[in-house]
Amino acid sequence: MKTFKIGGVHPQANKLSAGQRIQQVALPTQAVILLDQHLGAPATPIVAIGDSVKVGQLIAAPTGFMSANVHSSVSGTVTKIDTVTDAWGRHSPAITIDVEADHWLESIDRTPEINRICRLSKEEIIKKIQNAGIVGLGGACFPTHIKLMPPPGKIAEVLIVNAVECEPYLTCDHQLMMEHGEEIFIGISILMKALAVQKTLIGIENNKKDVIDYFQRLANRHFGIEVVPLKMCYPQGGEKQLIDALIGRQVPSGALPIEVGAVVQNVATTFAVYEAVQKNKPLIERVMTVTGKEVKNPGNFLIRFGTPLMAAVEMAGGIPENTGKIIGGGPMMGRAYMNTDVPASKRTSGLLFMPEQDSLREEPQNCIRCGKCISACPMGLEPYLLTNLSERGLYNDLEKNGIMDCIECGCCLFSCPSHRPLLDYVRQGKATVGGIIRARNAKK
Amino acid sequence: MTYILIFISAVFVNNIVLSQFLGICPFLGVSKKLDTAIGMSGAVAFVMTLATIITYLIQKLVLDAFNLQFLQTIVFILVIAALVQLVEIMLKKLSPSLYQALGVFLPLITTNCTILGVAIMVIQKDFNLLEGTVFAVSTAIGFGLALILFAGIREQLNMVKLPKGMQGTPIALIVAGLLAMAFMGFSGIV
Amino acid sequence: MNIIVLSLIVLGIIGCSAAVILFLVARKFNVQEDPRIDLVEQALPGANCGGCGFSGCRNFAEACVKADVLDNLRCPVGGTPTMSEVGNILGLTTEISEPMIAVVRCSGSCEKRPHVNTYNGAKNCAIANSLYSGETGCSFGCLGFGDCVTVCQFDAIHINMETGLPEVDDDKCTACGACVKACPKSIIELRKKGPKNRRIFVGCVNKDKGGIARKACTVACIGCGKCVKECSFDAITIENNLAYIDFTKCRLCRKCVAVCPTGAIHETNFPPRKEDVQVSVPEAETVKIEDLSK
Amino acid sequence: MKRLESNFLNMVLVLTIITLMAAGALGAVYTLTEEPIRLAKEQKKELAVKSVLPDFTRLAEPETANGLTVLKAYNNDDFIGAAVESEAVGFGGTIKIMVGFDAEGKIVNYSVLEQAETPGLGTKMVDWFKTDKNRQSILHINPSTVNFTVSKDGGDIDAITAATISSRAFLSAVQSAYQAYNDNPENIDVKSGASTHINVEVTDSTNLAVDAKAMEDSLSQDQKIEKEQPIKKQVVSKKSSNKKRGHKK
Amino acid sequence: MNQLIVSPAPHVHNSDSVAKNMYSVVIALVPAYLAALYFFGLGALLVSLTAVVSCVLFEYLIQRFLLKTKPSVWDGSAILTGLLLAFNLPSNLPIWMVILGALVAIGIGKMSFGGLGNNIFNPALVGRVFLLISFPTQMTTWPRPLGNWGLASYIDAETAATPLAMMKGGLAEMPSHIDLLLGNTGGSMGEICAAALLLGGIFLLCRKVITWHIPVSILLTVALFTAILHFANPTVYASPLTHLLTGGLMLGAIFMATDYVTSPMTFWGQIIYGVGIGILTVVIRTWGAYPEGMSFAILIMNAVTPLLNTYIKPKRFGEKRKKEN
Amino acid sequence: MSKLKFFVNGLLKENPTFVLLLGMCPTLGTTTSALNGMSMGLATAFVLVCSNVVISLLKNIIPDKVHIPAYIVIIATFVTIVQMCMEAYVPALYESLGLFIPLIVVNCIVLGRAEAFAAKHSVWESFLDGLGIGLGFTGALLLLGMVRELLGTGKIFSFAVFPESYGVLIFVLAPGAFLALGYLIAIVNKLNRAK
Amino acid sequence: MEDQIEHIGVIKKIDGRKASVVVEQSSACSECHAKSMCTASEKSEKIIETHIIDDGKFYEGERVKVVGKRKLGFLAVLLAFILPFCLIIVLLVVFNILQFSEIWSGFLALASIIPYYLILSLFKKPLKRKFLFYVQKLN
Ligand SMILES: Cc1cc2nc3c(=O)[nH]c(=O)nc-3n(C[C@H](O)[C@H](O)[C@H](O)COP(=O)(O)O)c2cc1C
Ligand SMILES: Cc1cc2nc3c(=O)[nH]c(=O)nc-3n(C[C@H](O)[C@H](O)[C@H](O)COP(=O)(O)O)c2cc1C
Ligand SMILES: Cc1cc2nc3c(=O)[nH]c(=O)nc-3n(C[C@H](O)[C@H](O)[C@H](O)COP(=O)(O)O)c2cc1C
Ligand SMILES: Cc1cc2nc3c(=O)[nH]c(=O)nc-3n(C[C@H](O)[C@H](O)[C@H](O)CO)c2cc1C
Ligand code: SF4
Ligand code: SF4
Ligand code: SF4
Ligand code: SF4
Ligand code: FES
Repeated sequence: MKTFKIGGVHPQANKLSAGQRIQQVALPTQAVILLDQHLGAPATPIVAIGDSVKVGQLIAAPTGFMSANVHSSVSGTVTKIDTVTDAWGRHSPAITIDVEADHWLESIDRTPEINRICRLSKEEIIKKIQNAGIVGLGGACFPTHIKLMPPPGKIAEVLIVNAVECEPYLTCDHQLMMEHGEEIFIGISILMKALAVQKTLIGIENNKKDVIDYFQRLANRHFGIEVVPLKMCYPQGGEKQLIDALIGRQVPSGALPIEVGAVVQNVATTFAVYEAVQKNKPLIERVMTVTGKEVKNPGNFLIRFGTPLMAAVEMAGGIPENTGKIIGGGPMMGRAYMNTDVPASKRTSGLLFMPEQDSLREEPQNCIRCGKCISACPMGLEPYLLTNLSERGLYNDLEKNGIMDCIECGCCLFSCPSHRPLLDYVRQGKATVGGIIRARNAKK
Repeated sequence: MTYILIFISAVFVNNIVLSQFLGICPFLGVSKKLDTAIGMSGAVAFVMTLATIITYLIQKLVLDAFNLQFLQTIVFILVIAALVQLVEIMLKKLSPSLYQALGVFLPLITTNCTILGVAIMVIQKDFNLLEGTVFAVSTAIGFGLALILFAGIREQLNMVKLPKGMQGTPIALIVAGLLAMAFMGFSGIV
Repeated sequence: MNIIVLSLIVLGIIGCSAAVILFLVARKFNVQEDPRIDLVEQALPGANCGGCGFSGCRNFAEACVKADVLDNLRCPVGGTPTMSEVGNILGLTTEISEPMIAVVRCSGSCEKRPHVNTYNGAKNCAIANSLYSGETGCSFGCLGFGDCVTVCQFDAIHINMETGLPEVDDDKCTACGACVKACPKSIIELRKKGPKNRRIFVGCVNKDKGGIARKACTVACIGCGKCVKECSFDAITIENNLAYIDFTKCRLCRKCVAVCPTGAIHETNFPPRKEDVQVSVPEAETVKIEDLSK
Repeated sequence: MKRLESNFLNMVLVLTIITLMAAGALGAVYTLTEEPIRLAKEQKKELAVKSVLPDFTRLAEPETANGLTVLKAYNNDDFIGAAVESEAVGFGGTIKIMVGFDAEGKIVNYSVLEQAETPGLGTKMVDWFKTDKNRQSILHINPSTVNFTVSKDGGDIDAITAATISSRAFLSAVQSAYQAYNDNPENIDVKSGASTHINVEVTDSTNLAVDAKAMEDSLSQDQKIEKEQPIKKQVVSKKSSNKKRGHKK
Repeated sequence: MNQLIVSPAPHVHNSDSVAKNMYSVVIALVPAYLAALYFFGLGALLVSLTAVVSCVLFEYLIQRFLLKTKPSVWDGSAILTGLLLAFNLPSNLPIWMVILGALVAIGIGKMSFGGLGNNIFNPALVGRVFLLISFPTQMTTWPRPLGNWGLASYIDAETAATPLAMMKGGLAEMPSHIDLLLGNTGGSMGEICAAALLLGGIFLLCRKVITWHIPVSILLTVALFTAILHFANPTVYASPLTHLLTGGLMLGAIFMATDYVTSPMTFWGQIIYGVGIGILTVVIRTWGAYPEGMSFAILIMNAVTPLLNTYIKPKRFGEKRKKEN
Repeated sequence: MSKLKFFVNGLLKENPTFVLLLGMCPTLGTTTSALNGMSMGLATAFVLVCSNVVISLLKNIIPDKVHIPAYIVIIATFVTIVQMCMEAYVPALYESLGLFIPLIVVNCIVLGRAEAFAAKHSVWESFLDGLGIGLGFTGALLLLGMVRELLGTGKIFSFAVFPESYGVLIFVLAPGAFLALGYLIAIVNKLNRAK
Repeated sequence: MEDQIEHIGVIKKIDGRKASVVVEQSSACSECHAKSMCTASEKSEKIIETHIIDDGKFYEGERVKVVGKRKLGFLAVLLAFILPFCLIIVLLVVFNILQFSEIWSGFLALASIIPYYLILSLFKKPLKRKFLFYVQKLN
């Protein structure tokens, strides 16, 4: 069975919510829609206080190339356009809407039928995706339409669908695939058309046997789509690792997947693409996992953006008594929240409640040069060295040692027997070096 | 065979720095960066060979001939000093761009005790010219070896937190001591 | 005797030729260093901190010797006395500039600004800051992991274990500015050292609205504007709910200190005030107040 | 207090004058110390010779045999023995010793002229082989009558504890000294007492007769040692070549 | 709910720890230790206890009073250093020498650099070589195995030469390979029983405490090198198997060359390191003054390790591809 | 009176070995015993004093650009004088110090002192300075020699302090030199900081 | 990023796209904290011809970084020292084999570096093209 070639670790999967059917979270009375739901700059509001909006209505337009549309996920009146405190205590621009009813834009097709035929041209598809404000739901929230427009001279050869979900605990993609397999395949076909590729590989880790079986059956019916079971190994879901595992090509340092002819999309993204293109539905809701060892009913929830996360948590049985840490996302890459009074957004793939006893890191000790971080690093870096250099502010050396290649997967910190805060420093160094490089490029 | 023995002896067994205690200053001084250490070793090898040959000739042609062995120290030091400078002049005149590059890359080669020491040792050990030259070359290689190993160790030590009192020279000397201890394993090979 | 003559001849020849070579070399290359460089270097503190913008004191010394005017050259460590000494050595005049010092503009000690969560990552302000706003409700305040302490070469700034805040040692701080650059929250500022180390400044950088700020920290500046009104020298401005005292305008009258409802304005090293004026300065910040205005 | 200007003439002149002054001073000191240095060197050698031989009245001019220096000593005209300088490569470098043999080829005493062995180990050789303990003393032994190697190698002499290498080297130096003492071509002619002559012959013949194999062994071992120690050989041969050059001049 | 804990990702750990690694090595040393007790009796017990206790004690004292840091003696590294030091000593070494060796190992070899993880040279070997150079007589006379079990095994043991020392004297009286494998020969207390050491090595490999690169490259190099010598002249040079089973080779290759702190961190670095140790060991064994070369070889390669770490980099993701283009 | 500071300076505050870390080669190479160390120190001190005095006498007639060769010649002269005298009168010592006597020429202390001090000060001051630095050097070598001899052989000046079997051989060998000096400097640093 | 060597110098003259930079070459000992005590810390000034590729404005007297490829440094050492060094050794061995007297072979070997450097001087131009240095602003 295939997998990627360098590094990797095996955290306990703990997929507690696997097989739990997706539950719809009830509409809130007030929705707080963040304008910063994508990689680039926050979107610019195009509604004013007092305006009434419908579900699916565009309420904020992109600010710059990497930004994306934001749509209202509820219907009601705009009451505030201001900043709110986000999960990390920062001020984040948001539009607050008092929910009045559930009026949808008429153009949206809300019927449950599956719409299989798409006659749109490549450009029209991309335009539709862009209008729907679709961003990658695999984590980075990178605007999807940009990925569909390879830079001149580069040709996409293969579409890779990232159905790996290698993060422990998270099951939202898994459940989505089980419940909306057909739609996902249509989404894939649409993307293939948009990219003009003949081949799609769906990479799935072999702990999701049911999906593999189901998808292999579906794939038989679709031309050019192939399901590839993968040996479990974190971070298989990382774009570069997945490409390596599936087609054996390694994306060179600093390059994009298109360099090796691949475009990677997360499964949830393909589902969003289906809904946008076939049903005219912008990205206003997503599936998220609420889980944790002490959580009463871990499960997968379909949640409208802007709904307080607590609503989903209540459905899962509330915050467990001895919670030490709340993580947005999985335990390997997710960010710990300091504030739970926040709305759902395109970024929220899950909420993980860690019991207190598992929450604290061990005291760091001196590096014992065991090299375990090196063998764990999927990018072939030397995390111990990057950490040392970052601690000492040796940014030139950091750059030379490939810090910009780090995908922040956390394998290094995960496997360090000395419990050194490796990734903390590497991330810091990467941010600084990134800034330096950008400044340098800007000068040129 | 003799030459090989001289070589092994000078590089490993009686390493100039680790067991003869010569050239400690550059050993402690230039060893902070690996690149410089490597370049420096090459330069020292050249100068040392040159100095050895010329002092050997002077010893045989002048000092021994006129029975003036007691002038050895003073004559050697003058000749070596002048020689190093002469090479610089030639380089500057004949290949300015090389000369420039060296200026950026290397510290000045100064006559430290290694070079004088080797010149004198060659005479003391009664080597002939070829043996003396091999000895000089090997000594330089031994010097380079110690220097480069040491530079590597120091770069690594820069990355850790040493106890306060040990920082700087003390730890450098202790590393040198342990290195010398490890090199004692070679004793008896020649 | 023969030996002496021989050695005279031999050494004479060798010495002479060495002299010629060395002379040539001397003429061609050796920079006879300007002896003043040594003198200047000796006058410098020798901290090699780089605060002057040169890599090391010696390079700075060279720059001074080569320069025609010393205006752009300044050793922050030695300050004016050093620079005037350097000026004396070189026969140049130096600008007299006032000594500066680093000032920590956060007073949210543990008790005044309760922790609402616990940080458990690498103990480093920059890292914590890039993750989130910090362990307290104030998203502007000091994180207390001491990046400023690490960069200070002069051992001049330390975290006070009780307050969790850095404190600058007046005598050791050289105003090199390293900590200012290091603080990710831009809390530290270089201000005039002031006569007898007397300074007045706002010990807060919180730009939240009054209520929010006050909730997070009892000594936060709430941007009420009382100090602005009180100041007779136009030294105080308010921007983003935060007061700032311009140290070039401040005359150290201390009136603002008395009127601040939260005690966010600090005064240092002033003598106790003679007449007790009743002001609502909370707990630890209480000082005897005396009106010094002219 | 103006310093002399740095022009060409000044510089060369001053430097030359200083060198000349230096040369003068050195020459003078040299002439003063030349004699003491020579005396010191001679004294050292003479002391060494005296310490390794019984009282003698006259020393013959040094001779070379097998490349080693042999100093014969006479009591009036009686040959009473010879001191041989010999060397071998030990643990830390060349070991130079002087061994005194009496007229019968027995070792009178030895002295270590030069060595670079490890202090506390190899350096013990200075008096180890003189100490009458176990089988470690080599005094009053004719090297050809016993198996003159360390007991570890099957010989009859106890090596210095933990310094077998030094001991081997030392013994081989003594052996080559004995060889030189024996091979000295003039030895037989000069020897006045027939008894010595006979004695030597007897020793030899006994050797041949009694323990021919041992002799062979020791010889072959000698050769082996020489093969193993090319440096030594080199040094020795160079010595002679130096000498030759010296003669030419 | 209590205060939330906030930290950057990742939030889980594979629960490996320094102490776990160290104690695994201690466990892996048990078979060899039992063998040592069996062959050398009380002497082995005495020497090993002294070494371990004094290493731990010195580490504690130095951290507590000289460095003024929090003592971390229970991470097991000092215990391991003590144990490995003892394994490298004759079981009848005077106690004060054992203590001195422990002081050197911990004081000079480890704490001078700031403690665990910072040192350049293997502390136990620093202690051992220090003793070897300082007290060559005592360090090169070993008690005869199975000579005595009681106190006599320590006080006045019969001495025996090690196979390596015999090798230097000629190959006539070498013990059989079986004896070498089981440990029925003279030698330092921990090095004699190759079988027990191998057992420990397999345990460590299975527990993933060490990787195969270093031990295998050492053993292969030694085997290869000695095989060449042996076939060139079998009367002078011992057979590869003899070399593999004698001296501290197994102990060194499995337990001492693999010390994380002082060995290279990358694949090729480790291979070069292993090959270097192999070659140096054979060179010192066959031509050097010391009968045993392993300790020196490891120390010398320890010095090379920083260079290997600087110049031998792991293969970066996407690297090969770059060259193709 | 104030001139005395030039003398004391070299003994402690600017001790060439422990504080300035100069002349490491002879420091390490000749301290196998207290006697050797002390002798080497004294020989260096002699050269230092003499060359300091002579250079300070001649400082004004030496043109700037040849000052280094001129100093070298002067220093080499004194070194050779020492060398010859030692060979004549204390041959045993001369042999044990070996190469390091001629190498006094390149000892940074001597040349450095000539350049940094003697070339700028009066004869008397230079004399005191040379003496101070020289004795400081001697003291350091003596100390190191004593430590090494004591640890290595159990003796001081060949006088047995504790039984020979307690000698730790390594201290008279090369590694011991580095280790002993390293720790001595660490201790001196510590004492200095404690002050 | 290429591996670079950097050296700090002062611009002496600017001539279009070229700048003469004065760099200081100090001896090994200049790193030493006691350099004022020691003459070994000699220094010499070297003038380096550099190219200006940065758009930044440079002015005479400015302190700049002189940057060159690290490989060039090693190449320079190779050409200036290692090769002649090998030449000497080889010649010495050859003359020895040819039974020249020691003195002669010594002299000839030593003398060989003069033609070597002369030959090197023939390559002035290509070398000049090879050994390119650039100036960069500090920081
Ligand atoms: C500046 C930039 C340009 C990109 N351009 C493309 C592109 O042209 N084609 C493409 O497939 N992906 C493109 N990407 C997307 C990345 O390959 C990648 O999918 C995205 O960063 C999210 O990856 P992650 O979820 O693994 O972090 C681009 C990313 C960035 C940052
Ligand atoms: C360490 C790491 C692990 C990742 N794991 C997954 C994953 O399990 N599933 C996934 O869909 N995306 C994962 N991603 C994100 C992918 O790299 C990539 O951004 C995504 O598949 C692109 O699709 P999208 O733009 O549709 O999100 C991971 C990224 C990283 C850096
Ligand atoms: C530091 C050190 C110095 C040594 N010096 C010598 C020496 O000077 N002479 C010598 O024969 N052996 C010396 N040896 C011992 C040899 O290495 C070797 O062990 C010994 O000669 C053979 O052992 P044995 O004499 O016990 O049979 C020394 C050992 C060490 C550790
Ligand atoms: C596999 C392994 C091997 C080790 N080998 C040694 C050793 O040979 N000597 C030693 O002193 N410590 C050893 N240690 C312990 C520890 O790493 C050592 O004390 C550090 O070098 C101290 O910084 C070992 C640890 C491990 C995990
Ligand atoms: S976080 Fe970065 S450095 Fe660490 S293992 Fe992942 S890619 Fe490597
Ligand atoms: S895993 Fe941890 S202890 Fe091991 S080398 Fe990496 S940082 Fe060091
Ligand atoms: S406190 Fe800040 S400004 Fe003051 S010396 Fe320290 S780093 Fe420099
Ligand atoms: S002042 Fe700034 S740098 Fe210093 S501890 Fe506070 S947040 Fe950190
Ligand atoms: S004294 Fe400086 S190198 Fe030897």
